[in-house]
Amino acid sequence: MAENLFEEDQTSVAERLAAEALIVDVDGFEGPLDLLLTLSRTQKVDLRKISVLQLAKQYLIFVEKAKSLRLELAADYLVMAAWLAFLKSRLLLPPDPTEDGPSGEELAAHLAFQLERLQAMREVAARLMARDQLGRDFFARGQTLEVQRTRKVTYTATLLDLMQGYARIRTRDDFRPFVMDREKVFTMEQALERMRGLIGYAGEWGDLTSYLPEGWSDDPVMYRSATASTFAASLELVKEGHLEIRQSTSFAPIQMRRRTSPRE
Amino acid sequence: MSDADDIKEESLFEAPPLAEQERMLEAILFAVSEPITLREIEARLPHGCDAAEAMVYLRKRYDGRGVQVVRVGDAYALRTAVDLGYLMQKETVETRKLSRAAIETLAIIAYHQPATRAEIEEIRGVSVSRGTLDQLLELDWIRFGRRKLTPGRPVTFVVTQGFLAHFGLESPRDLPGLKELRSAGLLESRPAFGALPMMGEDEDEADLDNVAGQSELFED
Amino acid sequence: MSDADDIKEESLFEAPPLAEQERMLEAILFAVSEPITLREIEARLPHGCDAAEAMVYLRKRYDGRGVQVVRVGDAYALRTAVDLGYLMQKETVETRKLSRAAIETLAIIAYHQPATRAEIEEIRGVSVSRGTLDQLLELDWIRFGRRKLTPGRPVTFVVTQGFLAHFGLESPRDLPGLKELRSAGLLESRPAFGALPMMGEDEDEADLDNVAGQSELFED
Repeated sequence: MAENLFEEDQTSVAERLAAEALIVDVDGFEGPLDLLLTLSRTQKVDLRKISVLQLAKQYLIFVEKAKSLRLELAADYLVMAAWLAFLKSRLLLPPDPTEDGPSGEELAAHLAFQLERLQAMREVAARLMARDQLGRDFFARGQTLEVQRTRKVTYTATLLDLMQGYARIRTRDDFRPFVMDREKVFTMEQALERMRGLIGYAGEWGDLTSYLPEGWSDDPVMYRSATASTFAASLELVKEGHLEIRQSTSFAPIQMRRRTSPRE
Repeated sequence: MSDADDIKEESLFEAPPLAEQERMLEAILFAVSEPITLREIEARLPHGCDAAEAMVYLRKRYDGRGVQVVRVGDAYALRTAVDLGYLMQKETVETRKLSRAAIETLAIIAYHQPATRAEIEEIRGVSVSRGTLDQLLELDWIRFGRRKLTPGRPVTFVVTQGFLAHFGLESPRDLPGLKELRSAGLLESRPAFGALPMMGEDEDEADLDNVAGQSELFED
Repeated sequence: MSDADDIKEESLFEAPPLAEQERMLEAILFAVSEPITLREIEARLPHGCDAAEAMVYLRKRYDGRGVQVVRVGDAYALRTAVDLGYLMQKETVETRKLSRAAIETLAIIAYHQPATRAEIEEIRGVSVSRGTLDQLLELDWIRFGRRKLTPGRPVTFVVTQGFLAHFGLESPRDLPGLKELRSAGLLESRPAFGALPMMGEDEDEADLDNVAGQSELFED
C-alpha cells in the first residue's frame, strides 16, 4: 500500500509525495479522516503522541491552500475544518468550567484514537491482502464437481392401484368400445346382450317394440337406433336358432318368441 | 556456446529432488481442470524434472487410496476410486404416482396379456397415447411380446419380471381375478360383460398404424 | 426382538475399518472441492464411521505433500500446497481488483465483526457506498449477521466461510495482527462524544435505509 511507503525513512521523498498529494490528489482522499491521517505522517511520530493541535493547523492550512487554488472541497472537508477550528480554540484557551461536554484534550485524544485505528485497519487490510489466496497461491481441485446430484423420478403404483384401475375399467357404467361411444346409438351388441337375457322368458309371440330397452322410445333418433339394433339382434338370434320371428304383411308388427323345437 | 557454458547452465537449473518433483506433480494433477500429459506437466515443472519417473512414484503412493491417479489416453488425472463412487452420489429420489391412464393400461396388459394396442384401446374405450406405453416400457414393467398371428401381425405387450417383482407377484396368474376383486369390494356394481365385442376394422387400423410406426424396431 | 437378532443387526451396520474410512474421507474431500464439515462427511459415510478420527489420520498422511488438507472454519478441504502455487500459473484466476474502499471495508468487517454500516463509516471517516458492500456480498466474503440490539436495530455484517477459504484462514481468530490490535485497544468501540461531526446525519440515513430494505430478511 502506498501509505506504508511513507513510513519508510526516505522522508524527503515521502514528504515531497505527500505535499504533492495534498494539492493534486484532493479528490483522491477518502474523506477528511484520510486527509488528516496523511497530514499526520509529516509529524513523523507515533500516532498516539501526535499533536492534534498541529494537525488541526495543518489541515486548516491545507483547506486555505485549496481555496486559493480554487479547488472545490466537498462539504465534509469544510465541516471538518470548522470542527478542527473549534477544537483548536478549545485546546488553546483555558478550559471554561461552566461549559459542559468533553474537554479539548478528550476530543483530541479521540481524534488521535480514530487516526490510529484507521491506520491500523489499513495495515491489517494490507496484511490480509498479502496472504496466500485461493486461486492465486493455492488451488482447489481443478476438475468440476464430481458429486452427482441425480434427480431420480420413480413412479410407483401399488397392486391395489392396479386392481382398482382394472376394476374401474371393467365396471364402467356404460362401457362400450370408444368408436360407438355415442349417446343415442344402441349398438347391435348391446341389443344382442339384452335379447339374450330376455329370450328365456319369451315363450309367447311378442311384439318387437316390447323388447326395446327402457327410455329409448321417446327420442325418435334413439327409438330408431334401438329398433334397428334390436331387429338385427333378433335376426342374429334366429340365425343361431334361439328365436322364431314372423311378420304377417309388409309393415305389420314384427313378432318373435323363443324357439322351443329345433329348426327343420 | 562452449562446453563450460553448458555445464554451468545445467548446474544452475539443477532439478529438484525426486520427492519434491512428486509433490509438484501431485499439486499440478490436483489443480488442473483437464487430464494432463507428461509433456504438459514437464513444461510446468522446473527444468530438468522427469515427470515420467515422478509419476511412477506418485501412482505408487496413491495405490489403494481413496483417490487414484488414472491414465486417460496419454494423459493423467486424479479421480476418486471407482469403488467409492457411491459416496459421491447425492440422490434425490422423487416419487410420483403413476397416472391413471398408465395404471389402467398396465392393468389391461397384465390381465389380458399378450395384448395389442388396439385391444387396450378397446377395453379402455380411449386411445392409448404413445407416451403411456413408453413410460411403462421405460419402467420395465411391460415389454413387447410376440406378434399376433392376425392380419397386420400386431405387436403385443406383456408384463415383465420387473412388474412381478414390483407388485410382489410370483406370476401374472397371481393377479386377483374379477371374482376376488368383487369380493374384496373393489368391484362395485355390475357383473362384467361376457365377451367383449371386438371391433374388427378398428383393430386392423390401429395395427396398421403400429406396423407402420414400429416395423423397423419390432419386426422379428 | 431377541438377543440373537440384536447381534445380527449390529454386525449388519458395523463400520468399515478405519483405514477404509480414511479412504472414503479422502475420496469425499477430493470430490466436493468446497469445504465440507465433519457432519456433512459423516452423512455420506456408512453408518458408524468416525469422520473426526479418520480426519486425523488423513491429515497426517497428507502432511508435507503437494496437496494439503486444510481447515476452513469448521470445515475441511483439499488444497494445493502454498509453496507450489507458482506451478499453477495457468489456473490462476484473475480476480477483479478490489478498490481501496472495498479492501478497507472488508478488513473492518473481519476485525470488528459483527459490524454495522455506521461503525464501518465511523472508522473510515467516509460513508460506505452501497456498491462496496454489494461487491463484497457478491464475492461471498461478507454476509448479513444478526441485527444489533441498539436503537434502529441496524443490520450487521460478518465475514463468511468463503472469506476464510479464500484467505486460507482456519477461523476469524487467525486474522493477522488480531491480538495486537486487541491489546492496543483498537478494536474497542469507544464512545465518540460527537468528536467527528460528519457522521451524525449520514449514519442515521444509512441505517434507515437498511432497516427499510432488509427488515423482512433479517428481523429475528
